[in-house]
Amino acid sequence: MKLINKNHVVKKMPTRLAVNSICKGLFFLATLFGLLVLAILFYRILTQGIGHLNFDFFQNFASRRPEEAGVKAALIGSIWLMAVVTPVSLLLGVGTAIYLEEYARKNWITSFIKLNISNLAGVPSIVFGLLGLTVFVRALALDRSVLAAGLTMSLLVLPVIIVAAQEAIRSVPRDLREASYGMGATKWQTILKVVLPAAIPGILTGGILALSRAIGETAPLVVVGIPLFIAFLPQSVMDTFTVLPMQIYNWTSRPQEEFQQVAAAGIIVLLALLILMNSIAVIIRNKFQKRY
Amino acid sequence: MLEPKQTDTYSVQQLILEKKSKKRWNIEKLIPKLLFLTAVISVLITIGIVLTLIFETFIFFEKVSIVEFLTGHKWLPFASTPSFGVMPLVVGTLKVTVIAAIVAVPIGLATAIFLSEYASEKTRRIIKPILEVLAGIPTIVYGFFALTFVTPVLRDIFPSLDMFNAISPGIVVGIMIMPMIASLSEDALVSVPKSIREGAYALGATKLETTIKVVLPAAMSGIVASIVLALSRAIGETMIVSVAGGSTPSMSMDVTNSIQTMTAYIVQVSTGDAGYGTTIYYSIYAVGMTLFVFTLIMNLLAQFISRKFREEY
Amino acid sequence: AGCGSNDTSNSGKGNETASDKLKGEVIMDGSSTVFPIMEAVAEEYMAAQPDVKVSVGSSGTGGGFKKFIAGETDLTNASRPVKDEESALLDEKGVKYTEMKLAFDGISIVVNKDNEFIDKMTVDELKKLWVDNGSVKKWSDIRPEWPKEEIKFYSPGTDSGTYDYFNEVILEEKPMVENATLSEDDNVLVQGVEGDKNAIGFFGFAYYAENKDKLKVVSIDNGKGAVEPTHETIKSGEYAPLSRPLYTYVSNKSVAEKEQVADYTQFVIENAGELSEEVGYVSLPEEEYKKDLEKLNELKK
Amino acid sequence: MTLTGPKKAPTVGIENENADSVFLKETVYETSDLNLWYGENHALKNINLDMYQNEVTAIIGPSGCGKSTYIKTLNRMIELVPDVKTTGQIKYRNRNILDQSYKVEDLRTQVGMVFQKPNPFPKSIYENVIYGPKIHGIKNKKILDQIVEKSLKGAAIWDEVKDRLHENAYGLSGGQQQRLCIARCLAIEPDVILMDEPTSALDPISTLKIEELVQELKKDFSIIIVTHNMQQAARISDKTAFFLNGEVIEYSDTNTIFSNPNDKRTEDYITGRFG
Amino acid sequence: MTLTGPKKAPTVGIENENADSVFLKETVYETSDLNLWYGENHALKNINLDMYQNEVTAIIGPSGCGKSTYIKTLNRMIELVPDVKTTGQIKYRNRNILDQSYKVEDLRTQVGMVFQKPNPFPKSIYENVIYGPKIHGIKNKKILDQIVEKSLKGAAIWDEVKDRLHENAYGLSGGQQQRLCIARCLAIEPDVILMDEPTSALDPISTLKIEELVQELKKDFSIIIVTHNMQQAARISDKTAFFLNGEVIEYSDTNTIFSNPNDKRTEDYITGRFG
Ligand SMILES: Nc1ncnc2c1ncn2[C@@H]1O[C@H](COP(=O)(O)OP(=O)(O)OP(=O)(O)O)[C@@H](O)[C@H]1O
Ligand SMILES: Nc1ncnc2c1ncn2[C@@H]1O[C@H](COP(=O)(O)OP(=O)(O)OP(=O)(O)O)[C@@H](O)[C@H]1O
Ligand SMILES: [Mg+2]
Ligand SMILES: [Mg+2]
Ligand SMILES: O=P([O-])([O-])[O-]
Repeated sequence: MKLINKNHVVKKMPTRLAVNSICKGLFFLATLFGLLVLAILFYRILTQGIGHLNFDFFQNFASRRPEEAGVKAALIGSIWLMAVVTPVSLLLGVGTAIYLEEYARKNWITSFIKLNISNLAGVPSIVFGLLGLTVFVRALALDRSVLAAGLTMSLLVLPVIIVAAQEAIRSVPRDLREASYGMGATKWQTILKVVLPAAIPGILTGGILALSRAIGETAPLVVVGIPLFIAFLPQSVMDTFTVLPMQIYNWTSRPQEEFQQVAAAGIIVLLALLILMNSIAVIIRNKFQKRY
Repeated sequence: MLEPKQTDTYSVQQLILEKKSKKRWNIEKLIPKLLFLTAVISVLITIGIVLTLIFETFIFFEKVSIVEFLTGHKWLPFASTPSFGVMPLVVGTLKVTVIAAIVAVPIGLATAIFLSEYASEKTRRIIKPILEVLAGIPTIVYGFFALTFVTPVLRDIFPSLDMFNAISPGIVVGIMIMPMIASLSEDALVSVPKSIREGAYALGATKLETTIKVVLPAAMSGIVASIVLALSRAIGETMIVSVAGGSTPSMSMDVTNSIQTMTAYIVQVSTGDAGYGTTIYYSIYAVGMTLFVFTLIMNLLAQFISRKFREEY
Repeated sequence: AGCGSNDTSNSGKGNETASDKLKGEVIMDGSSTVFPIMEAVAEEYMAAQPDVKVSVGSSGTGGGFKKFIAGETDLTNASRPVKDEESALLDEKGVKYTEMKLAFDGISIVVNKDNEFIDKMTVDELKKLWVDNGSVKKWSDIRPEWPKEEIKFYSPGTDSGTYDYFNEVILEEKPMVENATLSEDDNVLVQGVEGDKNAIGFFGFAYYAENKDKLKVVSIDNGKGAVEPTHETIKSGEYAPLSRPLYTYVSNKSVAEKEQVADYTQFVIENAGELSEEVGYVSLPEEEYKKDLEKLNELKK
Repeated sequence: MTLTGPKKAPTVGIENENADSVFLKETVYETSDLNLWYGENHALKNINLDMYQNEVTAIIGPSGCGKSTYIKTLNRMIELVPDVKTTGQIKYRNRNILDQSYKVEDLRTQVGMVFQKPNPFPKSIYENVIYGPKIHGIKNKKILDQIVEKSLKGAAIWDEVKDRLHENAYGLSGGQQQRLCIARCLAIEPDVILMDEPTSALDPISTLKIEELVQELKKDFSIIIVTHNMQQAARISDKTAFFLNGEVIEYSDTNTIFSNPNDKRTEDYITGRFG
Repeated sequence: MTLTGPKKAPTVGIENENADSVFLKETVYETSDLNLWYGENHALKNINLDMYQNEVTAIIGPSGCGKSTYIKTLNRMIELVPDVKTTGQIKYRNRNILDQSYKVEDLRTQVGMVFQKPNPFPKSIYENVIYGPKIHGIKNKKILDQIVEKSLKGAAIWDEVKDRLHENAYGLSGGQQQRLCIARCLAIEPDVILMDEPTSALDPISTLKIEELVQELKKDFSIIIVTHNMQQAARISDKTAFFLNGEVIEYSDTNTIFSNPNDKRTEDYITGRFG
């Protein structure tokens, strides 16, 4: 009455184990592939650009002379851009996430909003550029200011932040909420004092990843039409500015060979900024790793 | 032990009662409304996008018939007798997207599986953020990587490959979206309850069998979602294809030739020479609209698929 | 294309010497071809007038006019003269403007370094080469003694000023060969021609000048013997018909109302020649700049 | 299987009146004809129970019988579950709490709760304790300090943590965390404390400590405790209610229940014949 | 608090030899001097236990005493926890399973396991059952069908699900899910079945069903079951081991343990004086 032939099972075992090991190797290779590409990319850029990277590079504005060209305006401009994108996108993103996770009832409006957000996450950045140009630059007459570009970029990364924040809020254990309600706390108090603090690592890592996308985007700003050459720094959000990726793009399209190295140096700066932001995200994530 | 009525001159409940007079209830009513407004912004953005695109698209369709736009097989906006058939741009976009998917989906999934099932917690914590750096690298950097590294390498292997082609940017777009698939799928895999894995292990399943037959299907909806999101990124990717794909709209299915994608066309015109108010100027909105509809359909499809795949646990 | 027609009859004031400190903004956008010249000018100008905020965009000639029409910029750079549609819109919006020439760009025809059979071509041959005739072209189709190998074409993107100009003078508005490889980035074209034995391509003179050792330039015979693009031949107008002028258009209103714009424009005219050479273009003969200066003085009155 | 819940009610009442100490004690909760549905699932059926001040009332019964559901209804925590419907009434201090005009925040300020799994906030010990007072608007640092000391002493954990008040609560052991949760609950000086299997995630020694603590606390508070551990109920409670399939099978003095149960099913359960 | 684990061992041995039926039964598991650490935490201390074929061996003890740890060691499931260290040996059918050359997959093919919380795969009932046979290479549809029927019948759930074999297993009630998990385990025809509190998440009726099932299964299998419910141990097991703080305090015939325990702590635990 035995349906399973034990001998058969035993015979199969070595094959199964072998397949398991082979696949493990393949999975590992796949992981290495990504790391390898990253290494090649870094190596190429570093060897090309490191020679140009010195203190002056940070002190100088763009120039027709490759040896004098610097990233000052672009770097500061990128930072200004972040200064607008960060509060706007976090405020809107986290607000939306709280609404959807904590307050929204299950009805068609909610599911429409949710569907809409997941759609927005897939809309090409260049389309956001068209939106920013029409709405912020033209209709609201913000011109090609830090504010106009910042708002455009905020909209672009908003869906990413919303999704990350939703995820983070959802993963706050129910018993923490219950504990708070159990003390007679109102809903908003519970959200503000218990849910948000516990969700902050998740929100911040998602936020930082979204911001690192914003800092590297070129296409929407090209469409918005922010200028390229600027030899002054913005004084307020209404001033015009330029950003690193656009500056880099311009340098790469110059005929002079030396500008390719300047571009590589610019890329190094951009990547350094990016890695800095990612590291902050990692530190936050590791430091506040869920303890509950 | 507890001596409330000892030296204390206060009672907490008493204090609470006093504070109660300050009305909290207004905030409680106001907050959800404010938050609702922020949530509505996402809808407003969509409306904004649609309106922006639609007005100018309409003007475009006054000049070019919508039938020609959708069915024409030639995209020659600058010719003396221009033709505006969007198909070549769509084909270019699809070629890049398909190649990107061929690269990114298997590698991304394999990475996700390695990280979630095989790697130690420590390895995971190191590798994941490194891969996320890969996702955050400015696309313009990738563009030159494709042109000055991947293309020459490929041309060494296949000498018949053109300088501009769909393969090289396709591969690089794949590399760019791969971490997205890896990271999000890994999240989906990790969130499959441990108990389900234990169930399989306890039956004598190897790690691979457990992963492929139990964990993967259980996480399928999250994985599909991540793939679709990544492919939307691929469809919308601009700089890489502008730099390394050339700008020759073509209907041919050959991936070794120069191409142009919808996004690359928009950038070309945005930075180019086309006069304001010309048909070409309006054509970018029509192409933008097409792109938008494309990603919309992709996402709806994804929602549908992921609902279908969802295995409740 | 015409120059501004703002002939308000104020006469008198001569050149203001720009020694006094100026403030305010000068906003420019337009051609990416002209951008390096304007960047250089702006760079120098900021050294002289540090409180004037000069910004230069690079949205392309058409994109520049878009903003110029909307009144968002003081000057707009162009790698071609203003188009009729654009000037109609400018009139409609009441924007008066003046055209200034800045420099020449010589469009260079190049082939692969290993190409041994070509060193010159006539304009007609060029046309035969580049205009689409529905079939795949071999070198031998142009001259029988040339090899029977398929030609690979490299051209700037259809939306660039360079393409536009080439289209006008060589193609004469006929469609370009269908299998041409187009790119927005001239550096990329350089690489294309460099790596492809049967390639032929064209792009701005500066890109050839910087890559002389990697490419072979083709002399063009326009009926007066083959001429190679060099500084001299472009400047003198010998290299024809492929040298084209680059422009900037300045808003008359801005010049009249904003001291810094007037001053900047003057600075542009005075320095364009030298600086355009520095960034790889070819300066105009002196008279051209004099003419520009006169136009400006008219405006300032 | 169906049991006539309503018929039970008078019995309970009578039994209580017969019980020795009843005439001294005030009623805290009066539940009458309470029914509760999760969607279609009828989880509580005709519950009738009175609970008294300064007593420990234990609720026992096998898994899924509705113990947690009932205790969560007493502070309306049950409302967090979507799709819950109730009928009947629960009077707390003579006011029907199921009436929607009764603000849950007010109710929960009076009625504290301790959960099955210790659930301190991921904050410092100090901040955990002052959480309640603070959200209710008490900001005076001196008062807060006093509250912390008093509550932690009340929860018999002061000596163990007094030197590390500002360390994260997650550094505490499970048992300590649970006592911290009790302290947090004491901090708002509630009238009643609800406990849902407060020791089921703890080791025997921690369990013992909490049991002692409960005995201590009943001097000042009324305590309602859910437990799946009959011995625990026997050890610490004054009254015991036995739930089965959403019904109260028997409610009486703990001694009576354990030594001389009225109902066959109670006896079966207590003697371990099922559950 | 410290107990001399090693000294216990001979006692156990002797007791077993004294037990009536021992001479008939083959030993399935022999654990000798097993120690286990989670990082620094010494979770199992000098465990010595022998388990016999076609018997139900129950493991009881208060929470955290190491019951789950021990049973997970028997099929090396414990290896899924990082940072676990073991010494000593466990012989299954006379081969030391803690030896790394013993392939876990082989071991687990012989030793099935049922978990505390039902954990069916998110697949159809049918697919759940054939999962094991399929990974072991059985593809013949007819045989698979037979396996499904036999296993589901063996787990006493066939009648309830035979008309919905291709529906998702998550549509079943908790008790049914748990029996499905047992069926899944039976499908690979194991030699031993390990059960870690298989009824603790179930209602009394489902519990009863599973208890009956266990009695049935022991005719064909050897069963080792962890339970926190002493009554359950008493009802269904032949031998009982009492764990406390990672040590085996007493191991003997179930009758002996419950009627006449050797150790004071066993008695205290069984009579509900703690835990
Ligand atoms: N959120 C919910 N939605 C639907 N049904 C629920 C929910 N919570 C509990 N139930 C059902 O209500 C009944 C009573 O559950 P309850 O949690 O009150 O039992 P309990 O006595 O506390 O059990 P345990 O001892 O396992 O905690 C059960 O049948 C359960 O399945
Ligand atoms: N993954 C782990 N890492 C570290 N320590 C653990 C781990 N799992 C269990 N422990 C510790 O090992 C000891 C024994 O745990 P185990 O889960 O075996 O107890 P148990 O008897 O099964 O208890 P319960 O009845 O609660 O299931 C406990 O002190 C526990 O804290
Ligand atoms: Mg409960
Ligand atoms: Mg356990
Ligand atoms: O940017 P262009 O208009 O000069 O091509």
